[in-house]
Amino acid sequence: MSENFRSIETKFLDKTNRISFKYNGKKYYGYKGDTLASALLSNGVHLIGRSFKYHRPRGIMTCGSEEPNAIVQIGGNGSFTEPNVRATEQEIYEGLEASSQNCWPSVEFDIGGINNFISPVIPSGFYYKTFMWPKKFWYSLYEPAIRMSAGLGKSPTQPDPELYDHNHLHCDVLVVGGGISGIIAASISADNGNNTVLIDDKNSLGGSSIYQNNENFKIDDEISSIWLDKKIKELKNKKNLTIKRRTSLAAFHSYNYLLARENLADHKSLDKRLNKLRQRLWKIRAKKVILATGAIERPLIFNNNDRPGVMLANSVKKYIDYYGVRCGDKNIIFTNNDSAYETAISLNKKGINVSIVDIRNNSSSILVKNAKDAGIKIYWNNTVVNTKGYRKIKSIQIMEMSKDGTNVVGKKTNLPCDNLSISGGWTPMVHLFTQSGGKLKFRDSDQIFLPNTEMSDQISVGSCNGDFELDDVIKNTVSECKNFISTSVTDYDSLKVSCPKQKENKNIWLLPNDKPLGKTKPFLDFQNDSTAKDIKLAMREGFKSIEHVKRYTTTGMGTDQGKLANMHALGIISETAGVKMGSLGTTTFRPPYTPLTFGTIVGRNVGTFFDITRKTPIHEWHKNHKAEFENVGQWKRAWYYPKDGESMHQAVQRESKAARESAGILDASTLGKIDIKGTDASEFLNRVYTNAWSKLGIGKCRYGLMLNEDGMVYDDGVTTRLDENHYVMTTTTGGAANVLSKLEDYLQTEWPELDVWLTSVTDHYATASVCGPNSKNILKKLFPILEFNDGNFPHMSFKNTELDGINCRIMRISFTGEHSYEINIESKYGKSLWEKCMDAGKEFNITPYGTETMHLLRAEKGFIIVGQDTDGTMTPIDLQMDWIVSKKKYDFIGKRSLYRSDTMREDRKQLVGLLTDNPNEILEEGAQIVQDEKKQPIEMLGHVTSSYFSPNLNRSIALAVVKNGKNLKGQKLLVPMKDKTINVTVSDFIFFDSKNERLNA
Amino acid sequence: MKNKYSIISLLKNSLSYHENWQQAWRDPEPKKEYDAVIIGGGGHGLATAFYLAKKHNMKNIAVVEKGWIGGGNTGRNTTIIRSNYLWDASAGLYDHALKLWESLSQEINYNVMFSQRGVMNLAHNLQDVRDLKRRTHANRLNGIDAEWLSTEEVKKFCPIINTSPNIRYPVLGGTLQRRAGTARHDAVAWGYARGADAMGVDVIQNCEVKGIKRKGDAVEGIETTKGFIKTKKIGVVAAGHSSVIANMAGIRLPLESKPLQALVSEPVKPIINTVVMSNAVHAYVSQSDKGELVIGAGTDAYVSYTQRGSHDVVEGTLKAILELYPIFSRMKMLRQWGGIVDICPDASPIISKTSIKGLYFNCGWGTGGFKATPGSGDLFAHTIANDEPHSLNAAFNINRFVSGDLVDEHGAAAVAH
Amino acid sequence: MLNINFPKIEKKDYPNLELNLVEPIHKLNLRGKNRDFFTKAGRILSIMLPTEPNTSATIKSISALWLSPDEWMIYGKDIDKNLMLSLDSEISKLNLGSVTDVSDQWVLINMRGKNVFEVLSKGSPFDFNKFKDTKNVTVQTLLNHVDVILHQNDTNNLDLFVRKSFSEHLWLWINDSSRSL
Amino acid sequence: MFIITCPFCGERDQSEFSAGGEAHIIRPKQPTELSDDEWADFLFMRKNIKGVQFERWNHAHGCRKWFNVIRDTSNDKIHAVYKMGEKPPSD
Repeated sequence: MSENFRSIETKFLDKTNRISFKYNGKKYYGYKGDTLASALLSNGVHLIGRSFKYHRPRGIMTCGSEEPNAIVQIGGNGSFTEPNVRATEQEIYEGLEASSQNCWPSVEFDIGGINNFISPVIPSGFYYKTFMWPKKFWYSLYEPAIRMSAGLGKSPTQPDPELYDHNHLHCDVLVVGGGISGIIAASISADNGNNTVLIDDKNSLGGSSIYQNNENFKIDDEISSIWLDKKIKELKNKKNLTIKRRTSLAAFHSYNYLLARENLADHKSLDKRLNKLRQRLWKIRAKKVILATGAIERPLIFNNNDRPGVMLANSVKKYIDYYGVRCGDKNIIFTNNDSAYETAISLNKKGINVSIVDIRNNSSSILVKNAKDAGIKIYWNNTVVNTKGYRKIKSIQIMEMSKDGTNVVGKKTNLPCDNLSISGGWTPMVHLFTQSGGKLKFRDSDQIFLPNTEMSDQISVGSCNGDFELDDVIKNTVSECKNFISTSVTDYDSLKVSCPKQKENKNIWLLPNDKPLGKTKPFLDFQNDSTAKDIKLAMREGFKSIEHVKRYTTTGMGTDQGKLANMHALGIISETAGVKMGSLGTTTFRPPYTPLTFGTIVGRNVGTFFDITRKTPIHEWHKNHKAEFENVGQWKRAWYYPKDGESMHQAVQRESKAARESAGILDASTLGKIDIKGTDASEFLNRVYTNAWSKLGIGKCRYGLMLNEDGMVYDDGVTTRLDENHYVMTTTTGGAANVLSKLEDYLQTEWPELDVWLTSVTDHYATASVCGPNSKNILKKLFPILEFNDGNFPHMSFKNTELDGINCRIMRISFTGEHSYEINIESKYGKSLWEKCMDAGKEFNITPYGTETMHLLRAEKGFIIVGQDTDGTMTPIDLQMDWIVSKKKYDFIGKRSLYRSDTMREDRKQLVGLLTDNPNEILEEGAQIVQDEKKQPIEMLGHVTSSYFSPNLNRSIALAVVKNGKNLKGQKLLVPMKDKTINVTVSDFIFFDSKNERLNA
Repeated sequence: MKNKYSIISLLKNSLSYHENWQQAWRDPEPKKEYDAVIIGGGGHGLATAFYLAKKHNMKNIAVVEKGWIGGGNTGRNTTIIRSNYLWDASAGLYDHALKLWESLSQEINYNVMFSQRGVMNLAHNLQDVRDLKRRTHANRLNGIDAEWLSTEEVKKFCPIINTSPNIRYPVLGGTLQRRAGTARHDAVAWGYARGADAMGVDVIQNCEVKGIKRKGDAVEGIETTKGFIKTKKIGVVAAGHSSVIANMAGIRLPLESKPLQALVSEPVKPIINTVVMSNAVHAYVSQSDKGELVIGAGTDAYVSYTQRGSHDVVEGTLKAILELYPIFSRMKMLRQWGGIVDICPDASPIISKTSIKGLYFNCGWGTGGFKATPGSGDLFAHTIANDEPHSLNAAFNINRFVSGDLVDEHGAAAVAH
Repeated sequence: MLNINFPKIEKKDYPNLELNLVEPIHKLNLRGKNRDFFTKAGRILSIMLPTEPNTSATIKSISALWLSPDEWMIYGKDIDKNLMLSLDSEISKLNLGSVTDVSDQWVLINMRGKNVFEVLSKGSPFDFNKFKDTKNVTVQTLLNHVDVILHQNDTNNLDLFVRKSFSEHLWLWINDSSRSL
Repeated sequence: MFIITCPFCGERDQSEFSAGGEAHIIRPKQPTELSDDEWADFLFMRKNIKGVQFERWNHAHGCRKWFNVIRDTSNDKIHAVYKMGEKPPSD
């Protein structure tokens, strides 16, 4: 296809770089620098998609991020596919594939178009009023039908082939927007020694001023665009200034924290993008922010204002002046203000047919005079009452307006056209300002919201601050910036600016029509198909708040987030309700400013980097020995070590037997370890644990239970007294960080008088736990100088020693019930220590075991695991651990809570053992326990917390918490499963070696 | 009821260009006195008023709302409805609500689009498995539908989940409640308001409560921006602002109000036909009738009434979404927002009398109040009308924080709502 | 003899960035607040413990990093067992404060080159603008959600401390980020 | 994401800190003397102020010190920070 609508050459496109792309399967050409929209327009393609609800044909309306209609699926069907891309922002690249959305079988012939014909029956909110009868049809018919119509584009179905990056950026001044006011602001800021960053979402700077070629706009006697072009060139050499193009601000949070998306690859062809960075999210902290985000043109609201070919006037100007593309051969401009005359003059100069319909009576500005002089036909005091043309506008009907502007009079005039450029004035882009917490004020003269009070150090300059005339923009931007960054002189102080003063516009939110509103379709939200009559319907039904109207009619909830629709919705609401617009407020502008890719928000934190992986110093050994790993918090722990095809069950049975029969070894390095020093260390432990510590001998170990202030078990572990004022505490793996921070909290805030120092040494030590009847023999081999008799080295004691000259701490403590030692060594020797243990234990068949076997072994002994056998609702008394709760101590964390009416109840859930009547039946952890299955409602007494098949007892065992359990020993209870009921008997929770004989074996 | 909504009424009204629809609710000025006043025009407050009028014949009542009805957490949540709670008290409460949801559209003649597409909770570590199985067993015995799914069954039920064993926290299984699902959040507030209004309840918007007037240990009325309103019974359903009202009445509550965020993607054609929640890999997602992915983020840890949370929370949530659904990487976030949720130490609500006669609180719903809306309203209405709790909300009294008899829903089987 | 094993961290070169493992090296955690503690520590180490936040003091090859008003990290090639013993006996044992050997608690990675801060900025919210032009400064912050201590020895030359169990993960991240410099 | 000025380390990003709830709730020195009501007050009851609130923050990923912050919960503006044990600035 040739580009029949490319009228002129411009410097903004690279004419030497012709690019082919596909749209709906058809090949087209454009140039480097074209957006998909400009390239399609140059080929005469206007019809882009179908609207959400009525499936009406829609075309390109704008040239920027406010585009409601021209959204397409990009990147074909493969992994690069992306839904809902605005054709007005997507730059074309060689091989780009784009297709229309929300239409079937094609955008030209769309079955969904039938909705347009039933539209009288489906006004806003119709679905709340129907589909209720008969009830069962909701599930079988109505809901699936509603679901089917959901959505615009299609979700990708393959993983993303591109990468994303994050970067933090700290600067003195961030300037958002590279139009003329942003350029001036950035330049002043950088010139005054501020580390300044200027970002702009386009691929080139200059905003709409850079293609301004009307000789009425001059700065220092040059056409404004030529002057601006020079300034942009100067910027590039400025110190302190960083310019980021293709970077759009997504969110402006409080404390001047801003998020900006830098586009690195979306304009490049796909073959250059695989596994490369696509976008970067800049997390910006700016001391000061200058918003120069500009304004967008308002549409006009009249009957059938949504046809392909109806465009915003300033966009039509950009297409001709920037891209060299004319949007029609027979253009009509429909306006309520002077700015659209620039478009008319620009088209006229290129010999393109254009006429104007103006709802005003007259205007005496230079622009209007120029238009008249150029012979452009102007229909004053007229409004468009209808448009015709299904897939592309063909003609419009205009009528004269009554004096007060509320009605139309006289006869209709038919005007043929292939483009209708509409202009309803300008709306400052205050979205980012309000995102940051800023409050707006309303300016009646031109019916706009403006920044009023801000929450952080920032200013808004240029048209986003309500300055629309070039001289005002420059003058006010300069003076605001001087004030903002405290400087008195700038390069821009004595600029000579001339521009045509534009006259006030005539704002009518909903233009009058000869037909009753009910018979017309004046669209406000083009994407979601909400019309002025929907707004009025909502208000009639009592939805008066703007948020109600928005939600009821879905106005402003499309992918453009109502950038075009919201002001008119507000205007019509205030008119209908008869209240002042300024008093209504606005709906909340929520981040992001334009939709932001999930991948960009996540950055490189995917896959491996989804979460931290913590490894022990012995991890490599486990891996090399085919261990399966269990995630425990962020740790990877060896779970079990299957040997040649063993199942988990088989491996665990083998490991457990070995540990009890001869020797086992466990990597216990993940346990939290806190070094505690200070003259008040014992007193500190007295306060944080339930039991007493002062009398613990040096070199002795003791198990401690830590509660929350609410009396519930929080953590447990063995603490060793290394010296008079020196302890080392161990915590659970998962609890380590929280315990340390909790203890620091108490020390710093509640007990600052205590002389206690805490230092984490979790990572400093590797810990190998050797257990089993032969553990002593193995340690004897490793530490020949150490006396291992019970007199010198009894259970619950500690020795400081050396292995090959390296210091080791050995605790004789046991979590398995076996004679057992925990050897701690500097972690760089951890793997080597482990290997030495394996060597020394070879003759005893030392067997490495993982967490599963550890859990089994401790369950045989009735030792709890905090978090598995407790759930934040268990007191130590509930665990039948009364022995560890000191009655003598005046206070400890959580003590008071144990004496509340509920925590003192005798029939709370208590830890018990459960034995199945069938010894081979293993209860499911989590299974519920009842006494009477028949009684309704069924009373659940508790649940199974831990359950295993014990190879050492040759039967299944389980721990459970059961209501009044401590009084139920010997009682038969039931465990009802989905398909059967299991008979169990309450037992003691110590199943194995209840006299602890093995500890000293 | 005033003009009944149906396809017939839609057709009839289309003939007059929909210009003859009645107001869904009036816009009344407050009367001098009511038999009861509900503070807070969210779903829970409006439902309370609806059931007070419908079941307890209390029609001279008002709902006062600071802003616009349904503008708080009702209109800001991710609309998940389920009843698969662990403890008996919670299961009773939430399943009562779920049963009401099942015929709510018909009851209030307003289509709340309750969609029972199922809610799946995923397990990612062994303790998750234990906790979720424990909950499944408890649910089954409590008569609540719940199934345990293996990893393969999870994949079958929702094929787009990444169930590879090689991800950081592989899916080890999950639970499914098929009766659970989602509803259209705004419709719930609007439907109850319309229903209550039809029975004579005054729904008064833009009416901020400025004070609670007490005489001794009983309430006398409320000071509002629209003047003093006399009443002997005040039901406070003010969600994030509960403590503000409590402070006016001179009582303290065990609440903290924190920002909770949520977000939606751009709309796409149907891609996920259920609700999937994951606690360990903190993410939950469903797809709305418009096609947006509706994604719940977490709460921040600090008190804030700003309705905005920190970006880290959103980033963390999307990170989890991409871990479980790598295909969503190129999807785009359209809109994010925050609400203020009032959280109790045990993650269970308070539906209770207070030490002040005639003052009732319904609060502490934290991140999960939407699902309970009909049940909460019904039981709170019962409590207000009878000055005694219903057996289903007896456990959710304020005194539990003194006795220690908490309903600890995060201690046990912590599940994001 | 026992073998030494460190996390899998090897020397790596990227454009204007060189990464090196600096191990083994002794590291000590000092905590205390009274005057005797400062005097003793200063005398034994021949360094006045810095009291200004986020600064460090280096004499010969021993550096003392401020971690908090009552906590310091001491590290360097010249630290030996004897020095550690005398600190322990004259501070810990006399209850003036605490001295804890944390040599293996932390892994030390040296980063040098112009792109050091480019990489750090990808994962740290800290404002390095002033930091990067200052010598003998230190900061504890987050890098890709991992706690780190950074100590700038010289321009574009800094030591990064990370807890050992996190070190391989962070190392992978640093390399992943460095590849896209 | 706030910027919080740690009284020791200076201005840092919020992500380095963890929030610790309402400040100046002193743990009773003699809990056993308290009634259940009084103890519940300490354990659970919070002012949860909308407006200027005194609260605790911990520079968890920095110097690990706890300190107090005066913050307006209605707009998240931080008015002052001060160390544990210090009196709040009078203004």
